Amino acid sequence: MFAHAIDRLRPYALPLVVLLITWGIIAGITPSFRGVGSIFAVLEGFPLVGLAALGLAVTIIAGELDLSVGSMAALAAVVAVLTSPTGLVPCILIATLVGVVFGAVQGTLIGYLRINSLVFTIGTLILLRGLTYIASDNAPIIIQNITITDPLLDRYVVFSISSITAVTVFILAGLFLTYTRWGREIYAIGGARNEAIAAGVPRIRPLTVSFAISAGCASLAGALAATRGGSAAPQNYADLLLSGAAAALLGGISLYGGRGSVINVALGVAVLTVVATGLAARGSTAYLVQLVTGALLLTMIAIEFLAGRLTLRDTILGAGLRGHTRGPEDVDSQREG
Amino acid sequence: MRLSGAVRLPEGRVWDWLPLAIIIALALAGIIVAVIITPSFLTVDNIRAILRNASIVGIVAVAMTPMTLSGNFVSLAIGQSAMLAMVCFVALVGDGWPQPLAIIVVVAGLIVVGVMQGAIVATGLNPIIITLAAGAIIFGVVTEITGAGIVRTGDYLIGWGSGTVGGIPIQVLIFLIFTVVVSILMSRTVLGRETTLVGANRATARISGISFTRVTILAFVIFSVGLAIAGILNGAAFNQATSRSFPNLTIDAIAALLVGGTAIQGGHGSPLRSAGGALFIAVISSMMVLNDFSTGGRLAVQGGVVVAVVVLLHELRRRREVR
Amino acid sequence: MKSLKRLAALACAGALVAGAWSIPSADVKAEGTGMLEGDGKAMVMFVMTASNVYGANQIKGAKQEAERLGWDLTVFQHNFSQPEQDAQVQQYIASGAEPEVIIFWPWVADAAINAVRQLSRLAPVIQLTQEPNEQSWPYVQAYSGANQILIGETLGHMMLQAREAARAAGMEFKSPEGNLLIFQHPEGEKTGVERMKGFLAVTADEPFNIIHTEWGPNSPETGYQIGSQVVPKFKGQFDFLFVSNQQAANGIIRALKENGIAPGQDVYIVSGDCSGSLDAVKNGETFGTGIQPAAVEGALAVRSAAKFVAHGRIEGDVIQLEVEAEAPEAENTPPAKYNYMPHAPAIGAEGVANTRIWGYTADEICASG
Amino acid sequence: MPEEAASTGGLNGETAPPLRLGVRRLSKRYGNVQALDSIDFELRPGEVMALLGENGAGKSTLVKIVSGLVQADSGTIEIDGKPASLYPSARSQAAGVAVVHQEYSSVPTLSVAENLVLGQKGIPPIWLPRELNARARRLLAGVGLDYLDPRTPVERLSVAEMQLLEVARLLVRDARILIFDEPTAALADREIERVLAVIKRLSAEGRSVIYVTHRLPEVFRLAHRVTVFRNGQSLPPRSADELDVDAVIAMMLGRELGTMFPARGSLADEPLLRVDGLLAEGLEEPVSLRVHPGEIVGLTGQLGSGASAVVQSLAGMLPPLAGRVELKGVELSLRSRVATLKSGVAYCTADRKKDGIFAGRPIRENLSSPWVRAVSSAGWISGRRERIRSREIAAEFAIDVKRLGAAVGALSGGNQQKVAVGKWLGTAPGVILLEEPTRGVDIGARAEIYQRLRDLCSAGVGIVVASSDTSEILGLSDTIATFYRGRMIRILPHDEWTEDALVREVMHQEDEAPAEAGEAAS
Repeated sequence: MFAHAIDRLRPYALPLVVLLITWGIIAGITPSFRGVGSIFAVLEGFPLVGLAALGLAVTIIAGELDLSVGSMAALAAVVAVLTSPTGLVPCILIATLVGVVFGAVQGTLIGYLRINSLVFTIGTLILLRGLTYIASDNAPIIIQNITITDPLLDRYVVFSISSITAVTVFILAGLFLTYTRWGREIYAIGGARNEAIAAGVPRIRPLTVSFAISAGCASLAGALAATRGGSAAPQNYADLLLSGAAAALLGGISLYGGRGSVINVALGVAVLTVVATGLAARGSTAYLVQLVTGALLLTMIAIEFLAGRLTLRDTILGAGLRGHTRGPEDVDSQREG
Repeated sequence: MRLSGAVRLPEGRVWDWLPLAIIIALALAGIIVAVIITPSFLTVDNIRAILRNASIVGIVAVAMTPMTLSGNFVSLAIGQSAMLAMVCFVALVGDGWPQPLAIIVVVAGLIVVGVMQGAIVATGLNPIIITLAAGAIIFGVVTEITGAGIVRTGDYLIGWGSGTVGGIPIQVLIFLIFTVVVSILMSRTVLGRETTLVGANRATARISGISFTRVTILAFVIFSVGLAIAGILNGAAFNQATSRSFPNLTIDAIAALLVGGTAIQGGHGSPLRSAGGALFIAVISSMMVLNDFSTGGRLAVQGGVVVAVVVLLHELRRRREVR
Repeated sequence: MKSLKRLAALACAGALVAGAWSIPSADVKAEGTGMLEGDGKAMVMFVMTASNVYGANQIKGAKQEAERLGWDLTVFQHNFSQPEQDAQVQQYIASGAEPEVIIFWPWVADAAINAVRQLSRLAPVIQLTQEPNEQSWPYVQAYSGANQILIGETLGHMMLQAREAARAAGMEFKSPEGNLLIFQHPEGEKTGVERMKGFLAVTADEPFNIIHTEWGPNSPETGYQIGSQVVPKFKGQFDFLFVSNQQAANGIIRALKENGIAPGQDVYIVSGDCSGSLDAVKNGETFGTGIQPAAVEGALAVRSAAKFVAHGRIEGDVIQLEVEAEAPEAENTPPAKYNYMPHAPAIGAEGVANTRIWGYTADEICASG
Repeated sequence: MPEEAASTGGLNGETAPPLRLGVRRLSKRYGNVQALDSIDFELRPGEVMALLGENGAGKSTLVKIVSGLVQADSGTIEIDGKPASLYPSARSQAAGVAVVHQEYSSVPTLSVAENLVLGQKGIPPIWLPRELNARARRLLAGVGLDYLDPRTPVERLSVAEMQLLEVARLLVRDARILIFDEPTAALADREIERVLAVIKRLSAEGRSVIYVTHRLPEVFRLAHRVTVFRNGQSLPPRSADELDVDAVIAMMLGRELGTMFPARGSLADEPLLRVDGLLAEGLEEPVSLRVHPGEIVGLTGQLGSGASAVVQSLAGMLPPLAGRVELKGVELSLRSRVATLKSGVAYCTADRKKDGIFAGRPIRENLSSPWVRAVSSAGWISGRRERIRSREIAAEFAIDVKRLGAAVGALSGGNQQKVAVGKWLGTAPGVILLEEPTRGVDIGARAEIYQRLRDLCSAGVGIVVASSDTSEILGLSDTIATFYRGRMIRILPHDEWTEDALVREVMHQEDEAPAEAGEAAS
């Protein structure tokens, strides 16, 4: 029983340690990054980068990668602003729904065609960006009745409406992935695709679901940011893919699929936000933040790698590391009559 | 269903070339459409412009092909690495170094940076994360060192970057030569063969005595050389550089590679195809500029074309491989 | 798990204490302090990243000026992204900081209204670089920065001079008034629209024949990428080029040369602002460029903010600063509604060499970070 | 057991129960290949029917049709006397058909309990772990895995445990027709016992089993009746008791099997390969061996017995901890695969798909992969020399020389294995190491591979084969060594072994040194 509990906590150990250390360091050197304010600031990372990372992580767990999240967020932002006359909640819902539908179609196509998602979504990344420009008529657009966005600007101790929404989505996604049939299917198909299909897991549904989640999360992120800012610009969110992916990876989501949980994503987002906002609060340059993020990623990989070398199996990092033994590349070669 | 274990296969070579043939056919179809709706399309100037535009992306896509072939996916530090080369080259020349020396130093320097990444990747770590992190670090360091300013050649202007040799623009010529060299390297040499085999099945390659480490490092070396060339060419043409140079190169090069039909998992593809992919995208792009497409229209069409082509190529390969 | 929770609680408590200790004491702002010196009080600035030449210069100028006046300036940089800036504003407000005054450059002015609204609840907002629009004026005290219409006008004047010079050099125009090809800012960007307004106003009496407007280039690479496709299309049809900035012009010049068109002989180029290498201006390939001193803009913004804090109000509509070689002393007067930075044309190598604004040379203004 | 007895074996004495599965005149065509040509097949309730045949004989096509993966072109299928449509697989499952695949269909990252409900019908959309685990425990008990914690990730299970988990999963569906597709291919003898015991239990419960295999001994231990497929056609089912190994093989091949194992040649005196005191991970005691030119040394033992460890270590895949190995009188460095390859050690792995072939690449490139350097100068491949040499090899191994440009993945298992073995010929190897050389290979190709190995011997090559198939080892080897739990038990010339002795030694059922073995296990 106890061993099992330790087993379950194992994948979170490294990102948690990294989070505590970075938070400690950043709070130590940045007077304005302490106390309730800093907790609020970190939570504010969840509505944008966090949701994008969550969506990406779901596709990574399914053994795929959705490169189109940035463009999807931009399109959803434009849709939210265009539909803002319907009211705050409806316009966010509409934008999210657009994303979910697009993601579902994209996932279904990827599953049906059995095409590598990296290959497919690099095309939709460009395509969606183009549609965003067309939808916004190539220029930034603003919400006409700006007062409808007022509720989004309120703060409740360490929460805002946006971060409450994001955290709720995180919890729902966590419950969905852990305790539902469709959720476990995503893990199954990401952990061992051919085996899962042989066991009776449908080939397409988990992909449809995970890409719908991915695009839905990205859309919600875009719609929340757009309504809070009161506007949308077609060129926005180009960097969202990288920061989202960095957050998911920092949190310990294995790129080989089938492993990791929402808690990993949350930890990763927290690390990234602490670095980004903590350094920014010191007035550090934007590129320094990039540099530190890159270095953190490498350090994290190095620790996992070295720890894996020393004791292959039962280290605190073992669970995350074993995923590296399986590559996604033999999926195609195993498919035969 | 295509499941039979005994379907007769045509000789493999034909099928190997078919995807390329289809891309060329599509490109030709595109050109014909373009000619019909765009009178100024088939002018020498425009063709030269297309080739020029395809060159830098093409060189990079070709340079990355061995990496993808060897099963190391793609680099996410393309733009940053090329930027590093461009900034270094311009800075060295501006500092009064003789150009040949500067070129050698830049190529060598980029190889060092590439091999460092390659060595990490060769231990079995995921290339996507490694290059993602490397790109962020390169960008941060270069921006810090240049103070975000523009690096210039100043008094030591370089002219040859936009020059021509026998009417052919120099970057087009280099693109051509580089494509041919890397293609031959991949198809006719032991190293090239090993690269493809490692990508096709890493474990079998190991049993067959092919070193993954050597292949990976070689792939990163070729990649670095190509990026150094791209950076130097642009440096020699612009006489200036910043840490924000090559903003769209990463996505453009990956798109060219994929449109060319190289399999992202490795073991399938060729540098020639990547070059074809870059040309194809340049043709589409030129056609849209000449027809006054809006920014959104251009992107939407380009994205749609990428999706369509990769799906088509994928279906072709699947028909060939799945039985 | 339990011990972990306890640890977290302890950490939070510690951080809270530290945070409370670090919050500066609030003071009166109703009447104004009467002096420009900040005495270490907090001023905050939201701008774009310093990994861009213009941004780097602007931040440098602002920091130097803040130091001179004794303000504690914190700068938040976004990576060319309005959502990122929005998030920074949220997080800054959340951190409980109480700045004396805020300098805000909304990345997309139309898209930053909520950010301005929120900032204005915290402290007076001085908007930078992008002029406030109707919706945001209620939340902004004053504008300080570039005068885009003036830049457009300067451009227009230079373009007229270019036409004279071309005539004098015996160039034959493709139309009596000269054919003009325009490379604008990215489609929909307000800066470009306003500059065009100024340009058209100045050239209204002797207009150019505008044959095409192309959108988007803002770096040598994109300038070349777009230029190399557009130039062949209009080859032999244009005499003059209007390019949004010198960065893009450097790329377009390459495209021109590769198509056998000699800039400075076959075609005259004028660029809107100078961020970028000035080599092409010095060697005559670009006829002239507008010198838009970002460092001065940054310094001026700090001054305008300090002035507002000192007086608590604005006075008058427009202060347009003239070009001065050395930085003038900051006057202890209220700021105007619009505080425009100086802007100077630079024509040819001589123009570049003679340019000196607030102690900065043209190269320092345009090309170094 | 006479046929009548078999028919009523698991039942209550009724004389003519309806067939559990009745297939009449079923045909299926792929392109221009007739995979099934009007075959008949029947399966009674509670019966284990062995389905035999060479690869390509139509076994897997029938399995696919019954499991609903493909649709038959013509013919009828009845289940319990009623016409049934089994396509697509959902319908097949609903009709009570379940397949235990050769490749496991469990997901290593998920827990045992989750794997048990994965893909099952009637599982609620929300999974409550407590309920799931309780249900899993019940199911695991049914297949003798009651000691497993259902929360254990499947990746920590042994191969046999995974196999049994697979069976447990099918039981959830209440499958009445169970199809086992070479379930024991990857198992060692002791683990096979567990699986066979479970299958027997299932048939005793009244479930019907179709048992597809290449291993004949199992057929006689398990099956009530035997159906043999040959070239897409079916032979009438025969009671297992009427048959013996030779008769079955004759039915499969349509000829007598006299030439399955080629005749042995004579041996030279000087050993080619000397292994002295070799110790590596997986070996408890140092191993010493001699391999003479022209000799085939067979190493046999269960999984983890150390036989594979010896071969892998000799191949340079497993760094040795101690010992000295000499090849042709020169010390052989076992530090890396590259080093052993250079010294002339060829190595054919057990898992063809995983590390034996480059499935997506052409046959020619596969064949030349280990010796491509030999047909190149200064790093440049001579296409002509590569073609000539690969054609020679292809001709020798009866691989269609006109198809050398086709991808290896498109070949049948037997032909793939020929490529995997044949490629080493080009390296002019001194020693060839093989692990499980004929796993998943049909009997025709198997005989061909044995013959080629003998041919190589007569050319003076030494061969070391590690196999858990004792009949293969006995028929093929000149010298046989048995392994048990990391130790080499005994090494003797082949004529001093009997199959019985070999099996007993590999199973280690003799009385000698049980305490020692117990220690090693703990």
